Amino acid sequence: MTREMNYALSFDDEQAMIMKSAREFCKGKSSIQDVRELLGSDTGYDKKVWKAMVELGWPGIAIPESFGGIGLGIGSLVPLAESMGRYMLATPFFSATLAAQALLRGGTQSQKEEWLPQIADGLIATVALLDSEDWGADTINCTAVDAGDTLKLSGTKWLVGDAGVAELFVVSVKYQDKPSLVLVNAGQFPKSAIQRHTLIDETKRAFKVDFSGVEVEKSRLLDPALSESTIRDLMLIGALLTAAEATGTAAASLDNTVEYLKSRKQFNKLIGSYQALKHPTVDILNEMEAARSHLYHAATIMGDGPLSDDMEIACRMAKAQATEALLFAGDRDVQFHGGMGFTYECDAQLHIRRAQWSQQQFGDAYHHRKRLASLFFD
Amino acid sequence: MTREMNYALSFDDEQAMIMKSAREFCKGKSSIQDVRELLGSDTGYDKKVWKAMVELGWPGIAIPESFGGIGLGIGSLVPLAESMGRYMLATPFFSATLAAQALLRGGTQSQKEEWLPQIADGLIATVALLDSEDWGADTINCTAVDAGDTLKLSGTKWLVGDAGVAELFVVSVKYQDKPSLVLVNAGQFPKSAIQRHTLIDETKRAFKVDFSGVEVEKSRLLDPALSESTIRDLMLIGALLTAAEATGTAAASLDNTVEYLKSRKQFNKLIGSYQALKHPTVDILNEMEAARSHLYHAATIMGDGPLSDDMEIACRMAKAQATEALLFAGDRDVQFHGGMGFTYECDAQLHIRRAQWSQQQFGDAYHHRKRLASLFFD
Amino acid sequence: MTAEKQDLNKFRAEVSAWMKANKPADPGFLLPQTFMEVGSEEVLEFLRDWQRKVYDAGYIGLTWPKEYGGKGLPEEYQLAADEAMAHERVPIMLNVIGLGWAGPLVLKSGTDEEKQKYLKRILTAEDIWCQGFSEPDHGSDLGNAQTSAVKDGDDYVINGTKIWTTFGNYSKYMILLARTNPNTERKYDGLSFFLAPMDVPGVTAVPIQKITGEYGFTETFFDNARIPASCLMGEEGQGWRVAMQTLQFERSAEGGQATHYNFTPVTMGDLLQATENTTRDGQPLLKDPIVRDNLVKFLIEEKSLRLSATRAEIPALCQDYPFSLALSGKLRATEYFRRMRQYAISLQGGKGSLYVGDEGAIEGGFWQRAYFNNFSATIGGGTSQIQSNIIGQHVLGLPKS
Amino acid sequence: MTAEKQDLNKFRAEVSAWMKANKPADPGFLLPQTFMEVGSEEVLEFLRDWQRKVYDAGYIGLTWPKEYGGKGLPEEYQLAADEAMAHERVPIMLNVIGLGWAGPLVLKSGTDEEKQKYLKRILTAEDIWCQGFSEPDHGSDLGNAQTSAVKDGDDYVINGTKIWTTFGNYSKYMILLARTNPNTERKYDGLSFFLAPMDVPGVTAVPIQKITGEYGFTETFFDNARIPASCLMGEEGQGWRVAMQTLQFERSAEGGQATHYNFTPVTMGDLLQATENTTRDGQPLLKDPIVRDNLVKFLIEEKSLRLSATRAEIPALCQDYPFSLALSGKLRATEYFRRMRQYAISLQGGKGSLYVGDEGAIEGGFWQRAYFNNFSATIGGGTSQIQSNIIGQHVLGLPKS
Repeated sequence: MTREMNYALSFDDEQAMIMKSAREFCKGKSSIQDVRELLGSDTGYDKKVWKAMVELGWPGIAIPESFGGIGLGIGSLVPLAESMGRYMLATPFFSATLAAQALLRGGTQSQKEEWLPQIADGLIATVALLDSEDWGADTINCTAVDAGDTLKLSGTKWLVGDAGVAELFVVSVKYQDKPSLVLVNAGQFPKSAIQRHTLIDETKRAFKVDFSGVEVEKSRLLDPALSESTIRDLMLIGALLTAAEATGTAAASLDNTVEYLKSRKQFNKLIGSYQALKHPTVDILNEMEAARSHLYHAATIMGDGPLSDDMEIACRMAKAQATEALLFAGDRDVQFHGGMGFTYECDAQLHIRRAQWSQQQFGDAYHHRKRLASLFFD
Repeated sequence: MTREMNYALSFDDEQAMIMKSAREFCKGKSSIQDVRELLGSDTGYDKKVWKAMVELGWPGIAIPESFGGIGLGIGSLVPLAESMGRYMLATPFFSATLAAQALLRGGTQSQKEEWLPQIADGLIATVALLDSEDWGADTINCTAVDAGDTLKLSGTKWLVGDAGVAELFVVSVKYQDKPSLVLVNAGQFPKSAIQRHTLIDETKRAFKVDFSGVEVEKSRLLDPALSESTIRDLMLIGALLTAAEATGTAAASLDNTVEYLKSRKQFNKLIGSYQALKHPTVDILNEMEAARSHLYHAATIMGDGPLSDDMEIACRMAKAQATEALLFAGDRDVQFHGGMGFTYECDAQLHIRRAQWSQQQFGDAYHHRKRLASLFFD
Repeated sequence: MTAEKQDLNKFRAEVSAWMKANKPADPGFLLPQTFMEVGSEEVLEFLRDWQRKVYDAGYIGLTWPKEYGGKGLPEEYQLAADEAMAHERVPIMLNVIGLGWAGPLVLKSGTDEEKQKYLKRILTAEDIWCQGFSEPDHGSDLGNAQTSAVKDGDDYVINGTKIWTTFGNYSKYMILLARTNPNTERKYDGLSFFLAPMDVPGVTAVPIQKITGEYGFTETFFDNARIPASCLMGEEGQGWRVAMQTLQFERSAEGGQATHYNFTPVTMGDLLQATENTTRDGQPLLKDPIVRDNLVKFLIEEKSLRLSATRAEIPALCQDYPFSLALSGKLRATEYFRRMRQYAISLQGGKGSLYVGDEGAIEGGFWQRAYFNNFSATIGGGTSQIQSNIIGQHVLGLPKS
Repeated sequence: MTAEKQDLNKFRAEVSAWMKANKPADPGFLLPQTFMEVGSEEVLEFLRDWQRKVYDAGYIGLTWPKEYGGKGLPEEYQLAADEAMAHERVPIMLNVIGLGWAGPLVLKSGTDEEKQKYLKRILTAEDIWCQGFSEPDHGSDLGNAQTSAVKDGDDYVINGTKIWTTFGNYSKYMILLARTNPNTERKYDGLSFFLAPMDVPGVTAVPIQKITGEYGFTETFFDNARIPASCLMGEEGQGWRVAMQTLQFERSAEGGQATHYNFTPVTMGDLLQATENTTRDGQPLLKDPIVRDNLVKFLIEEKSLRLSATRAEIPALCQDYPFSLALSGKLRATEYFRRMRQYAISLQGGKGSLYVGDEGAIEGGFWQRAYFNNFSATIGGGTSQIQSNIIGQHVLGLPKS
């Protein structure tokens, strides 16, 4: 291994401000009661909260100023996502952000000009990347074929976030034998093409979307020269945002556990005094902190251009560490609550379910370690 | 996986008797003081103890009666090896036993008749199988070539047990492009061809042996038709015996830890009352017990013929489980003794060193799991 | 082979054949793996019918005396029938507390009248039984139960709350641990044990929603509920001893259970089958070296659990730590299942985030539900952490924590 | 780049160049990775010479005042020099207790006379220092130290036993925690702190053989040893506070150390290099998927340790649990090293069973020795188990165990 590891980690006042306001916003808008009220709802989010978020400019925080955003780059998304995870605040933020990144990194100039300002203004967009359960499959099953002046799509995408409310879809397809991205409007397919998944994480909304038969103009193709790298970068950015959100939820889970350990007595002792509970809880803290360090490193080095090896390493390590930390935290959160933990009423269920969700978004820990191994050893 | 797992585990009175007498013998002959006294010795064992063992017939316990042994089969070796591990009793028993199994499984009738009774009577024999650090390499670097009426050997073997005192060596070589086994007498090479290894486990004796230039008669070749399977079976039996010994040492290590946890006070409490020490110690117990269950299952099903798939599975699982258990036990034995554990004087050092030794004999846990995966999934 | 063994094998084959022929068709819902997963009347009635059918065929309650609905056969026959059921993976026997706890207890310590009254209706699942030991504030500390039972004429008046009552809302009877004397020196000495009817005024069972989203337990409130004094089992103040005896039945340390078939075993074989069509990095999952290695680790562990159960019955092989295998069985098995099920989900890729009810979920979300439900096993009946304490103290002789 | 930063970079480059040019040749024995591994006079003298040489070149003690042998530079310079030494992997600075504990303490709280007397000779390694806190019966419970110091005229008379004294047999001075008052209400209030000479009658240092088979510590016996009363640091009864202050230096929570370069970092890079020529199943080790996965896990962990150390210095990124990173650093790093070194051995195949002294051992048995020696880190200075208690209590606010 001759590769020099990048250990950059820094933080400026602007970032500190974002972190602080993100935390306050999410805390204020997303109490656990709020979270629970939304579980059974159709869209999974509160429109007023989303509107408030749009007013703060968050959907455009990583969109350059020239396209109507704030231009603070991907690094600014990490504290936002972490706070959302911390308070389990659900909105179409992740979906819209990934769609914006797809356009920013892979779109043509006119596509950027058309869509990025709209997304910055609160247009709900999303990405449709997955063809099967296998995040590691490098083939794309959905296809686009020439049909006169238009492209005709076919195939079904899995786990398309917020498809029920999205107005714009960025869809990966195989076109002329190459991975490509194409823009589809919600109006271009019937509602019946969208089928809501029953997810283990009830705070999330994702859908199976059948794009078969959709016809779009060729101008809706993103820049063919950039599509392959854009898809790769989207997967990494998705992994990073999932990692940030998962780390926030790991902290929420930790707090939930600690609270119980400090107040519940058994055999006349506070249960937090038992090392069998205390020490694993410390381990959770430490794993969560390790995830945060990876995250802030990634936030430090990420930029708007194609991702470098160092950035790829940072995203993958953050994802591997964060989702493992949350899996551990959620599992112990349930166990350490004893009988209470086994109830739907206990918030541990929110955390353990989120853990299963986060684990599987944009590739699980092992998926990323396998790719890291290639970067380091091949 | 369509394979039906074999769960046979039984035990008869004869085995109970062997287990009981093995335990008593080893306990009586190998106090921890005895073990420590032998650490710095040349041969690593006490000739009187070996003689007593020979008188009990142990070197021949798995040799059929027709060849001068007791004929109780490999199953009887498991409780012996476990007790030896429990009391860290060192003798050339393992070396001689493996050599006997090599002859029994792969020798010609006349070789069996010549050597097995001698081994049963206490002749020290050993096997020389390893060409490099890699237990998984399936090539053999040592060679035998025809030189008129004789065979001329070349190459060096690693980790040849008790080579310093062995009178007979069963050596794996490549002959006519096939894996073969050949018998070499101690007198056939100069003492300088033997070089004692400095081992991490100071109770053990193993040597590098350079067989280059040794000439033996062709009659010293074991049955060519059986050599390949004999080598495979020897590796499995070696793994099983190592597993049995390691399990015994895991129990010794556990006892050593428990003893300390019951007597040492810190902050005015017996340290065994702290769950941070108590629960991992319980885990050690449980891992050790799991190893024992695998061992006795293997002892139940092993026979004198070529090893079946079930037997292979049993040997590999026992080795994987036992050496992992001991690695864990030895490591915690040191840690839980605190400062004491860091001294040479504390017996934890004997256990952690044995753990490193056992791990690497006849393939580590991962080596065996990899082969189990092939048996189950390919 | 002995004649007895031949008989047994024949019997086992007969049960297997019957089960194969009579196994119910897919009911359209995920079958409970344990009795704690019966969350709706629909599931309850399905399993009640099935238990009745198996009883009528003569395959549960085999060791119970004929006069109480059993067959008076040796334990081996019930074990053989249970094995056959497990092998055919038929739905579980529903009335677990009755079959495995209350029934054996009545059989061992009850009056003839009690035996007549209760036993057969347990076997037929006409009377469902539940258990009232745990209380909200003393989950792991049963001896500290505070639900009170005050003698008043021919009745006891019960006040208090029990929790984790499986079938609380479906049961005719509860085996109830309650405090008849709040002033004893040792808290244990104030407890008494009742075979309490549930259909009296003042008993309310409120279903608890589980982590899975489903139901399966109740919180059971006693508000001046009057039960006949004759419901007392043993003497006042002996409740702890009777309860411990009952727990012995649960731990299978003592015979007398009308069946042991109260959960569907989930094996590595099931896992391998479930993930057969899953791909990773575009390849079948079972080609992935790390998946293979992890699966082998689980196979080694699963095998050791089976082997250890066998070994626990051979005293000569348990000399060092005589109670080690018996006391560690629950801890080892439930923690193994937790890790194995968690790992099973991790193998599913994107499908792992789908849940019961999604058409794309692997085996209908079986593994997700199995993982969540397994916490009832690592928590209930003494958490894994408490199991470790018990083993540390009683097997290794380590001081109390 | 600021001018200051340019200066620093230039300085770092200068140190690196000097280290490259002056790094000693292979002495023919395994170099100590930590100061606890100096087991013979030969090794001691080798390292003493080396420290002297580095001091003469002007690369340790940079922050100490010029009048006491330092250079009066800002902390950043010492950190740059330390970084350069680590980068060039030169032998460690020997006199760790002097450079990192006693020196900073004297500098912060000592009289001018004490500074004159002690500081420069610490830098030159003329006077080796050791530490006497732990006692045989109170390994983790420093506050309970029983070694007594009784004032007698102008002396204190010391009786008792200290253990784990690194350099006990080579030291001129010991920083000593002893009990001047056995009757205080809080055990801590009876302790006092001394800069005790070791070359007085009644002091015996007996080398302790380590688990590695080598030496590196002593058990130090005080039998009516008389030390001048002027050795007292601070007031009688303030010993605990002074000792805690001193531990702060060890934990790097406070500056003032003459160098932090007191151990050779063992990195994943070293491991990968060491196993480069090892084969598994006839293939290079690094082609094995499971080895790769495990190594990546360690790389992720190693990177997180480095990143967390940086993050600990940025308060805005440590708001949730302000002391978390600072208090967990030792636990995380030492446990990581233990597991990583243990794993390194497991990768060696048959060679893993060879030890220091065997010509076939990988890197002369470096990893075996490194694993064993690492227990001094997971045990010394508060075991990992105690570290977890501290974090649980002080970071998470969990109740005491």
